[in-house]
Amino acid sequence: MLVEALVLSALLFVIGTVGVLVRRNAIIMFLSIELMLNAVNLSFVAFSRYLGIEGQLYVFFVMTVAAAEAAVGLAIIIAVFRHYETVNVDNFNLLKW
Amino acid sequence: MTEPSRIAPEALEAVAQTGSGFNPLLPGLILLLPLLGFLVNGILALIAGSREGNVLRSAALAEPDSEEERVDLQHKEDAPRRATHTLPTWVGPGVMLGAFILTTLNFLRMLGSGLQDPTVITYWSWMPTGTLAVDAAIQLDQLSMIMMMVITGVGFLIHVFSVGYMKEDPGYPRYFAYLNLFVFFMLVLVTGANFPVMFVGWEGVGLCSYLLIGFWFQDREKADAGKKAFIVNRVGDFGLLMAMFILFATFGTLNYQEIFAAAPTTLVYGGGVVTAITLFLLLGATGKSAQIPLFVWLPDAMAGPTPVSALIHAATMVTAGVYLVARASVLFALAPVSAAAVATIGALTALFAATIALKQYDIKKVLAYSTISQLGFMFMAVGVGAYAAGVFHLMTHAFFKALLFLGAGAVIHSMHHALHATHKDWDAQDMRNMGGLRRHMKWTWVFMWIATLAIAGIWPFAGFFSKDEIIWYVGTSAPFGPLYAVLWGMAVVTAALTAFYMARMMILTFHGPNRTGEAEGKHLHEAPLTMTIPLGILALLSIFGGWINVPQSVRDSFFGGFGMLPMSSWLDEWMAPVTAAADAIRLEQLGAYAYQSPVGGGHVTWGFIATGLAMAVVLAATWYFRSKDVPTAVEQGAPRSGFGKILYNKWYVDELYDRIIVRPVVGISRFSWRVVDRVLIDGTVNAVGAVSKGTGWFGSLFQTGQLNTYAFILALGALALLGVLIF
Amino acid sequence: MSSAYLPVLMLFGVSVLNAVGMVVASQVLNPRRATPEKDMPYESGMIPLGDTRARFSVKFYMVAISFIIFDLEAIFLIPWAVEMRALGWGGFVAVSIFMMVLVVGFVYEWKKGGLDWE
Amino acid sequence: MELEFTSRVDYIWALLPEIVLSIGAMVVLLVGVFREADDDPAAGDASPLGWISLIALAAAAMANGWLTGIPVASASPMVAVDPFRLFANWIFLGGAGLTILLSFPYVTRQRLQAGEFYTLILLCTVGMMFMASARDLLLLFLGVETMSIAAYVLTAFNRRDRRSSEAGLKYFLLGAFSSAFLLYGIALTWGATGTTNLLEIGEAVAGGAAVPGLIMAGMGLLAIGFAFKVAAVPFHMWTPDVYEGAPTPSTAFMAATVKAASFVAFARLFMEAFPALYDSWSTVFWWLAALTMIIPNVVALSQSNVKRMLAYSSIAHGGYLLVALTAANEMATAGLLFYLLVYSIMNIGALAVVMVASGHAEERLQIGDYAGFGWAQPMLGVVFTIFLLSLAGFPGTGGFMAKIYLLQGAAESELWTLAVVLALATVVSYYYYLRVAWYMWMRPAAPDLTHEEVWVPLPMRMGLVASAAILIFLGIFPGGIIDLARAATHGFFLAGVLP
Repeated sequence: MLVEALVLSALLFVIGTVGVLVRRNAIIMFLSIELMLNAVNLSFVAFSRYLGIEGQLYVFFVMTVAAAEAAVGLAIIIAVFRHYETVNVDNFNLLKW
Repeated sequence: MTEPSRIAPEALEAVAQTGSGFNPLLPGLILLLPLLGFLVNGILALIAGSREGNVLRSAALAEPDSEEERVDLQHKEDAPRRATHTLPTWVGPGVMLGAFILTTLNFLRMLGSGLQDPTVITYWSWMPTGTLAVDAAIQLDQLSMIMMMVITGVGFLIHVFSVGYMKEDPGYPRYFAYLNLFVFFMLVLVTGANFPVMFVGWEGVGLCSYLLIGFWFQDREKADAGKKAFIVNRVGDFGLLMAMFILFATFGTLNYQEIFAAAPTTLVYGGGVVTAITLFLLLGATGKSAQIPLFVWLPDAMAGPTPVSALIHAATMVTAGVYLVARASVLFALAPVSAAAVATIGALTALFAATIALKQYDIKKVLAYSTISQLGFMFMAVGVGAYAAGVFHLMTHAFFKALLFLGAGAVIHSMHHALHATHKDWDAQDMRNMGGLRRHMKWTWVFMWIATLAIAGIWPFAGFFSKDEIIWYVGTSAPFGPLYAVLWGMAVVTAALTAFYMARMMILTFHGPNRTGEAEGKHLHEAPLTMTIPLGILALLSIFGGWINVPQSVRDSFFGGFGMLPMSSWLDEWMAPVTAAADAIRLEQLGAYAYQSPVGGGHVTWGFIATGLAMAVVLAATWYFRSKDVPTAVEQGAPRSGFGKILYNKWYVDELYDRIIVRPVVGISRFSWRVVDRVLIDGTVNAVGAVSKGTGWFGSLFQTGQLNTYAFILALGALALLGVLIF
Repeated sequence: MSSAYLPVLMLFGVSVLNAVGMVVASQVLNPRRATPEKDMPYESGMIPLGDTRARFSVKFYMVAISFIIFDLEAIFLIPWAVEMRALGWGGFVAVSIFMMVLVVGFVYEWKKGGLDWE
Repeated sequence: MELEFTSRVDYIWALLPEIVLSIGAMVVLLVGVFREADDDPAAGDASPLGWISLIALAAAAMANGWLTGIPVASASPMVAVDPFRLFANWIFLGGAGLTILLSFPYVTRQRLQAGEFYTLILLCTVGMMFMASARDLLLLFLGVETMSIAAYVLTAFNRRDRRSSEAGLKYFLLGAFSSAFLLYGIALTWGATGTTNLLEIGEAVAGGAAVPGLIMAGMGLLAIGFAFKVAAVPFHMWTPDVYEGAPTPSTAFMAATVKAASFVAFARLFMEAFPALYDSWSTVFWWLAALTMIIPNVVALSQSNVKRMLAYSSIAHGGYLLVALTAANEMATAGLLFYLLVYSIMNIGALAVVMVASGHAEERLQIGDYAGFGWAQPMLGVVFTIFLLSLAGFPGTGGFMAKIYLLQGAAESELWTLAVVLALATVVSYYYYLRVAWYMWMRPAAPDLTHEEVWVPLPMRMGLVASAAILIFLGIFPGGIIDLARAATHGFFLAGVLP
């Protein structure tokens, strides 16, 4: 079971990574990051079956952190949207070189 | 790793007292005085600078295009003298005088004590922990004492000269602040008891040089000259850093005493390590002392005020490389290849710079190339193991070259006033516009001729003794006999060329008809006393300075007044404790070869030949140039063809450097800027230039947009990192 | 299967019956008079026609952001509530501190006007 | 008293600096929002809140000082109470204090919300202190996230400025992206060893109890996460944009202390948990260090925007610090701490001058805008020159000493090539640092530049002069501090299997 869960977790992580790499919408990119975090959560839970309950505790903390990140991320995206009227990251190129 | 000595300063001084009888008198104060002067003048400069910000701004709009116009601009403004302009007059030269007096007292004490081992005075533990323990310590020995005498003595005279020369400049306090700071760092350089302390001074003098070259920063070209000096010196500094690094890796310490004591047993004679160390040291030395390949900055450094050229770019800072080789004489003695490289570079530079000097028309450029050439002589000397001879020439050169530069400064000063009086748009530094100045500037003319005879090597002037000693040693050195024969030949040719171009300079400047113009000629005048008195003192030194190191055989001959001189080879004996270790190594390794002249003849014979040759050349040049009708700069312009053109353009070295160094570096910078940032951000394939279509396709992968590109690079990096770790 | 889950099973059964019963009852009892509104698909009162990229007021986002944060406190409160007695006073103090910090955040949001709709 | 960690109360004492600072942060937040709500006419002035923040920092510093004298009977499983952490705390507290002290005029001028701004700086500092103390992967993660989330907001803080928002978004998305790697690394390391305590991980790894593939992957992912936080090439792509776009006080704070905290945690993590795998990770670090020294230094040469140039410079400094991590011996780690201290001071100082010189809307950031600045503002000119010289590593400044210690650390681990690259990179970096000084003193000001109008209040003046004086002092008398740093790293390698 552990191996399957870990493989699934790794696949989800890679899907999230690819999502960050190929998507242009800031919110979708952020969702992909959340997917990565939750993939890790899956690993934690899978390991906790063998290593003890603290794995589930870690998941709680990760969820809290993810929520805080989500709040801050949404706020920043709103702030950017007010300036650019878009959340397509291709347009955010004021800072370069 | 050796544990450093942790002796308290008091204890060390006590050792110094009982051990050798040399009791230094407030040596720290010698360093502190110029620093104090810097602080006072620096504050005054800031006050003046912020007050005159508007003046500077309006001056910038006027865009003066020569140093004299700049000086003159201030004449017109004729601002009332304020404390910021009167105080530096006393503070600047004052601290130098104090430092000079203290140095002299210490010098006399050392003279009387018969000091053998260097006196190290530790102030505090600078880098106290770890395997590298470095103290903030100064080392007083014969070498550093001679250097200090030159720096404070000549430095004081140049400070006094500067009072007259720079008085009208709005940057007057700033000028003295920089100059004092320079002296402080130069003293740190020569007194440091270990490489890091020396490096502090090394970097510091570079910084001051850079500040002073760009002193008239309103002028773009002059500001850029400072930049050039800066960049070239970076290369040299890197060499020095590397040398220090290998030294530390080898010895576990960077203190002179410990390294030089351990070197003969730790290092293999002629081995790779010591050769690498010394070659890196040599790279550092060539940077600071303007030798091939790093000499290009010095002629451009003439953009600074002329007294600065005299102090920094002739008398003191540029000799740091010579000092470094002499200081590390033990290491160079252990590395015959590096020593030969030092001598070869010196000889090549000497000859090369002398040829360029032949065809220059700018009076300061002639002196700049002459300086490079003379530094080449010093390199030859320390390269062949004649450390005392190198230091001897360093000292006499400081006298007569400072005199020449200051004299040139007086000439330029006068020329400029004359040209300005009639608003003539001519170059005040071009010798073709001068001629016949001896009628207007009698004292300057006399003093400069003395310096010219000295540098040409004519008996009984200082240069005769120091230069001919070097030529003698080069001709008799070992172990690569034929090489030294060639170097010796180059040295003799260079000496003749020196006599020639110096005579040419003097004739063009002071003799023949005046080419400045009718109206202008009336305004030519002698410099004020604050400027001529230092010239006079330097002239005396240029005459008598050479008499301190006359070999016994010469002393007994005609050249020494048949034994009338009070001492023989005084400097050699004085320097003996410093060079003893290196001499011992050379004697042990090269005993069979050392000092066998390949050309025969003794000191006296060669003295006759050399002075005869120099006099012949001077006379020939005088005759040649006096009879020649010299066109003015406007009539002639730059030489258009032939060898003269190559010489006039300094062998095209600047252009060469631009092609092979500056452009590629700029190119690399631009390349990485584009590739690392732009291509990966915008993915503009074309930006890279001629890349194949395959790369283009690959590049287009990056063409997606920035944030994703960043994430992409991040992910690639992550893959690479994991790949390295796991596989 | 343990008998401990019997109540759950019963609850499940009752729920299913209730749901099915309601649907059936409404089918049987309801008079059928079709109107255009009634024929529209149900979307919580929103008109399901038009551009799907309709913009919402940024105020919704503000509420969502606040919600995420204060919602998450439950994740730490529930385990404590379940094991409250076992954790004792130490647990109580810890949770109180946690709540205090949240209260500071809440006061800030209130004062800042984050709870005002207009 | 002694800390035994038998009762939970001991954790309160062990975390006293963090707790004090957290309370201080909340007080600042509430005071700020109430002042705003009262429509206080003086609400625009940032300094009262700034002073409260400074008091909070001082209180935390006192707690830190008190903790220094407390003996620890038995090591805690989660919170390290060792000199390494306490020394690092001084850097964070000092950096935060300096940033706040120097930011008054900026915050007031840009009409930033002072309460939130200072609260975020304080909370960010709390996160850093947790990072320095964390001996447990989960606590480490929480510290990193506390710091990072506050840093995202600090970057995007100026809502009126497009660049700030854009930088915030970039930082946030990439930062969260890298956090995922870090977290995955934590999960795999835990999975491989069955523990999240750094020392126990170290023992498991050394004893061969760890699952080989998993531990390598976990360690690699952890390295990626931290490489991003310390902006090591090629994980540095965000840095120039973020540092350029962020409000300058945030840039100063992030470039100095956030980086310092990341390095401190990085060092503790790899030296306590993975000393047995030194051979593996040192290769990776070697390359990271080399690339991070070369690329940004070359790119910085062509920068004309001073703020962006300083961003590249901060990446390059990260490269020097990575040399210390690669060397991983006591001298190098002491050098790391010393370097971080010096670096924080000089970087915050330099950016503070940029902050006042940049004009109302940060419009004067080009190097040409600094022409004549020194003569118009002598005090700022002199201290800026000292900061630049120190950044370049000019002898006689703290920056030089710091580099010497790093070189020494590299030499002890016989990393000759890296040492040479470091020296070469330093030599190159002189050019772009001194170019600014060059413009400042050696270019006449353009007629339309009005540097005279720069407003520098007294606390800021004092802060800048004191910073410059400290740098010179550390360049001439570094003895006391480096001894402290060495004491802080002595006995730090509890796993004891380092080369």
